[in-house]
Amino acid sequence: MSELIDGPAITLDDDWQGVGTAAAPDDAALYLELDGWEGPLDLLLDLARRQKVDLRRISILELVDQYLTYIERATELRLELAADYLVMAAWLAYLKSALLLPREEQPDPSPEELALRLHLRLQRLAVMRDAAARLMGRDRLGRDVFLRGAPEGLRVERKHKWQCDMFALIQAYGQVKARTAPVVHMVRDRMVMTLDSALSRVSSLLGVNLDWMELRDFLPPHADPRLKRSALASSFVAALELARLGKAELRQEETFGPLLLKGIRA
Amino acid sequence: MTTPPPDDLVRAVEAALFAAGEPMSAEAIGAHLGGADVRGALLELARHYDGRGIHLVERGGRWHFQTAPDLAHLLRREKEDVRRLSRAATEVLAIVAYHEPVSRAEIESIRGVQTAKGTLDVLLEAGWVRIAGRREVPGRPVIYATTADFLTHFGLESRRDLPGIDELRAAGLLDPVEDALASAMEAGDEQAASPDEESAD
Amino acid sequence: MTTPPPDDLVRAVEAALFAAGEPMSAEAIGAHLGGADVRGALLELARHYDGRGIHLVERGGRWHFQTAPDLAHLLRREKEDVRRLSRAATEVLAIVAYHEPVSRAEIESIRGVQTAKGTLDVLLEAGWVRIAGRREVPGRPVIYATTADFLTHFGLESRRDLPGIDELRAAGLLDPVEDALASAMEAGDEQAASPDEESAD
Repeated sequence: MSELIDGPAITLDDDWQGVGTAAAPDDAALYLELDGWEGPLDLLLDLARRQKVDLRRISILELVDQYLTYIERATELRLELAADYLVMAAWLAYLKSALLLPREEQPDPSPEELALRLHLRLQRLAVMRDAAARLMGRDRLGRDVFLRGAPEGLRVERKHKWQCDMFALIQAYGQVKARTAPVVHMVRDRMVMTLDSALSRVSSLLGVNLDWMELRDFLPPHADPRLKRSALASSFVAALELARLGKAELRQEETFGPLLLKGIRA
Repeated sequence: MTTPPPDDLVRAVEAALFAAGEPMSAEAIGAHLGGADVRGALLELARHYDGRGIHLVERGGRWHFQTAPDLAHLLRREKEDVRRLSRAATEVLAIVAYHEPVSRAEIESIRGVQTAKGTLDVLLEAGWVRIAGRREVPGRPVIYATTADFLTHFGLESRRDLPGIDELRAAGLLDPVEDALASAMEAGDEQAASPDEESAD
Repeated sequence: MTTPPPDDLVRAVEAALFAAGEPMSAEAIGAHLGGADVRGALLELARHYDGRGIHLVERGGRWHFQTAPDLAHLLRREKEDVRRLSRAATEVLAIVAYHEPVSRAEIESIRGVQTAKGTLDVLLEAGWVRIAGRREVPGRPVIYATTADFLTHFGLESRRDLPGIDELRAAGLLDPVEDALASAMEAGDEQAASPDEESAD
């Protein structure tokens, strides 16, 4: 057993941890070692590296033997082995027997292919393990190289520049007030033309015109539209009044047509 | 344009001060570097950095690197994007201006609409409204008032310059017909209260 | 021993990177300085700092100042703030870096063991590994890749600087076992048919 477990179980990088190899009693040592490997492939790689040859030239048969011996010893010591170690052992035993068979009796896939596959997997794990060690050995920030201890910090202060003008402000306030003011019905002071003023306006205009005139021509030409509506109504009533008094004639060619009127000279 | 490479002590002092979390005295640097006398190195470094974007300065006997003062404006940059205040925010601002100091509940009662939290935040961020304390009534609500920036922005000498209600009416700004139309047009503007809301400009 | 004073853009870039709390891309620096093209300034600065106690370095397209690696022994602190990684995490990190993007199943097939849940989490939390999407194969497994912070931490300008990556790739040692097996079988029955990289110690 000693030739199997003495020496470092794994070439440990400083940053690797997890293998409990401290001075432990013999029986427990093997167990702890197994515990330190991350599965059968890891153990195989370690055994392969102990062949002290280039990983390309390792003997798979020798490797299989070593692994099987190892597992056997563990079983003799009645150490609990994780199932995948035993599965690997069974597979390797099969591989070994296939490799020893005469060529013509070899099953498919060929044991050479199986051995090659194992070999390739070990290689890939090995190069990644080395890569990890090289990566960890680089000049690492915070360990070998340092950033500035107290950077002032670069700040972009995003600021919204809000825009609003006086008109928008007071308009908004006006609208709030108007919207929320108690509803009071108020008759507004409106621009109107009273009947009296319409009467005097229409009669004076009739006095200076001899021809038929349309009622709309009597309206003040530049008045506010609301005043115009009021003036139209008042002037219409005034025209009716003047006709009733026999001071004017009214004519309308069609329904809703222009209303014409002409003064009657006394 | 290459300088002769600095000697190792200068390099070590340079790196030590760079990595230090706080200004260091010459003694502390020296102790850190195994008891060296670093005064000469500090002076050489200060000379080297003179005129560069970084300066090595001594303050109260302790040394540290700092960025050149004339570049300060480049390092703390403000990025402004101009946004038009949403209608809701404008209303709230107007209410604060006319009624200050005023609580949020009072603003809501004047507006007749619930006011999103974001609306007041926008005004606080704009710097036009400030928290003016709390009203000493149950619940001690926060009360808001306008700021000097508000007056400046709107070109007002004082709040008394705001047009009165009569003037607003005379200007037709209290016309309920237009208001009804306007609020119908801008219904949904309430969401525009959040500062993220894009408002056209 | 005085250098001609650097121009204003160089000074500004120097100060900005010096003040920055984290590595910055040339674009980010340029944007911060009002849209300037800072590539030339960065190269000039890197040249200027070459040989000094502080270096300006590019890592994964981002630039930062750091202390010169040869001064590590002087600056190493009692309390390292570098994360100590378990051996499993170290291996997983290397596999992600050399094979990215890579799924968890692919990592496990290289390592020959199941990867404990915490192992990838530690790397994700350190900000060295990120989820790079999903592989469009049945099951759509999540795939992992390294980050710019990974390059920064390990002093790599880009993934091409990963130690030995070119040789490993040329030797087919980054190809899946199935591919390597197929080409080895084609090349002949010899067991050592693949052009292997030195890997035993």
